[in-house]
Amino acid sequence: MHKFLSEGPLTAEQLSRLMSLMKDRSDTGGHSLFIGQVRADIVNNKSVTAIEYSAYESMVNDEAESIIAQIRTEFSDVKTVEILHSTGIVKAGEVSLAVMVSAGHRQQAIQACSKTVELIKERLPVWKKELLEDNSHIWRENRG
Amino acid sequence: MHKFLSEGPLTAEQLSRLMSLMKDRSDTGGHSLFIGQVRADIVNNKSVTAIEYSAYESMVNDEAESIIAQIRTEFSDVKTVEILHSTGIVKAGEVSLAVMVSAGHRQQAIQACSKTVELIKERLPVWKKELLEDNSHIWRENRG
Amino acid sequence: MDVKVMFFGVLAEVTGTTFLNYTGVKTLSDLRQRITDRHPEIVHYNYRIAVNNLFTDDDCTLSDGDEVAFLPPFAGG
Amino acid sequence: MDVKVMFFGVLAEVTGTTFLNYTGVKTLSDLRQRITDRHPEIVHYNYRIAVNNLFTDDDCTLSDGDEVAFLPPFAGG
Repeated sequence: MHKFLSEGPLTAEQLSRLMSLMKDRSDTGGHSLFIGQVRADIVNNKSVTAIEYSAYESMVNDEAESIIAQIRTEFSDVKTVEILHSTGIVKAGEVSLAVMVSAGHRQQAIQACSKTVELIKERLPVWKKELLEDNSHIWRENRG
Repeated sequence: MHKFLSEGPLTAEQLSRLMSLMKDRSDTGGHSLFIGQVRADIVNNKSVTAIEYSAYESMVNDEAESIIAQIRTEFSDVKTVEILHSTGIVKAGEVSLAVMVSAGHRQQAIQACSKTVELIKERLPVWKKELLEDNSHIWRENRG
Repeated sequence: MDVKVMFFGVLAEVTGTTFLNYTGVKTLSDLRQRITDRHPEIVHYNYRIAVNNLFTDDDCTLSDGDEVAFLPPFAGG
Repeated sequence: MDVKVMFFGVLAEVTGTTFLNYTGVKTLSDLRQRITDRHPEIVHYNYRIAVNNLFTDDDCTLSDGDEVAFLPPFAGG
């Protein structure tokens, strides 16, 4: 079974491994990657030092599979969709999400990657707690 | 001066170096990468084994700078735009184009990366000769 | 019926728990009543309920071993 | 005036050259005439002309050292 969640920040090795998957095919002409990183936003005049992600793992796996199936139906030129999301604490400047879509042609790769990211925000049962510099925290919801 | 052209296929090291640029900033929340790869297309019943790229280097540099300036004007949330394009021979399955756009928020990163790729196709003075398995070749133009 | 109840995100914080077993539960509305009796503070929060990983808006009969999850708005990515 | 002429892509192939110096050239239309006299086959191809990296649709006066490039449709990416 596919593993979509990864404890802690996504590492350079994990991202390199993701990109090395590109090499396996000669029927793909375009790969679109999205990398989500934790920003040191200012909230209530305090700096965000990290995000603590929690997830409902079994449902994440079901929903991620369902998102990938939907993308493959909507974008017939798509060959592979890879999703990797952090759980636990990810500090500002570290990476918490990676999506890679490979397709025969560039436009389907780019559009399908963009749609996958939107569906992840909308449908993956993941929650984020922004940890602030004074040790307070805020539960953040995704907005439209 | 920025170097946009690279002899031969883009290597895993070059792509890793590109991605390592992400780490430098904590004001970016999204990075969108596009990786273009040579497809083993069938042309006139013959398989494409490689593409030979040629470029007008000084004009590539001017146009790439101009594309980046245009993107930064149109997408105010964009922090960095990186472009790397191969010259010379790139075999089927190898990488010939990398674009990385980093922005505060995901939508600007994704839209700006997509627009950058379109402008590269439209405006970079680069030519491709598809090399076929029987040693014949075809000059290929980008289509709308 | 014995069911597993899970709270996520801010609901885990306000209920002080992530996981509870409830016994003798017949329907989802029974369960919701028992949970709001025990954790009245959750009425102030938006959430959806999933039974065995599927969203469930209406009442339904529960079976032994069902997993009932209380899910605040998602915030992945 | 001495100008540098460059051919790219399929035009380098059909003219058999990538780079030529032309001397005693006054205007772009002079130069185009001399080039099509020498390489009549290029009339069958689509191309644009850039003088010192800038596209030039109309005739213009050329200066010493100008770089005039014959550019078939682009095919980057």
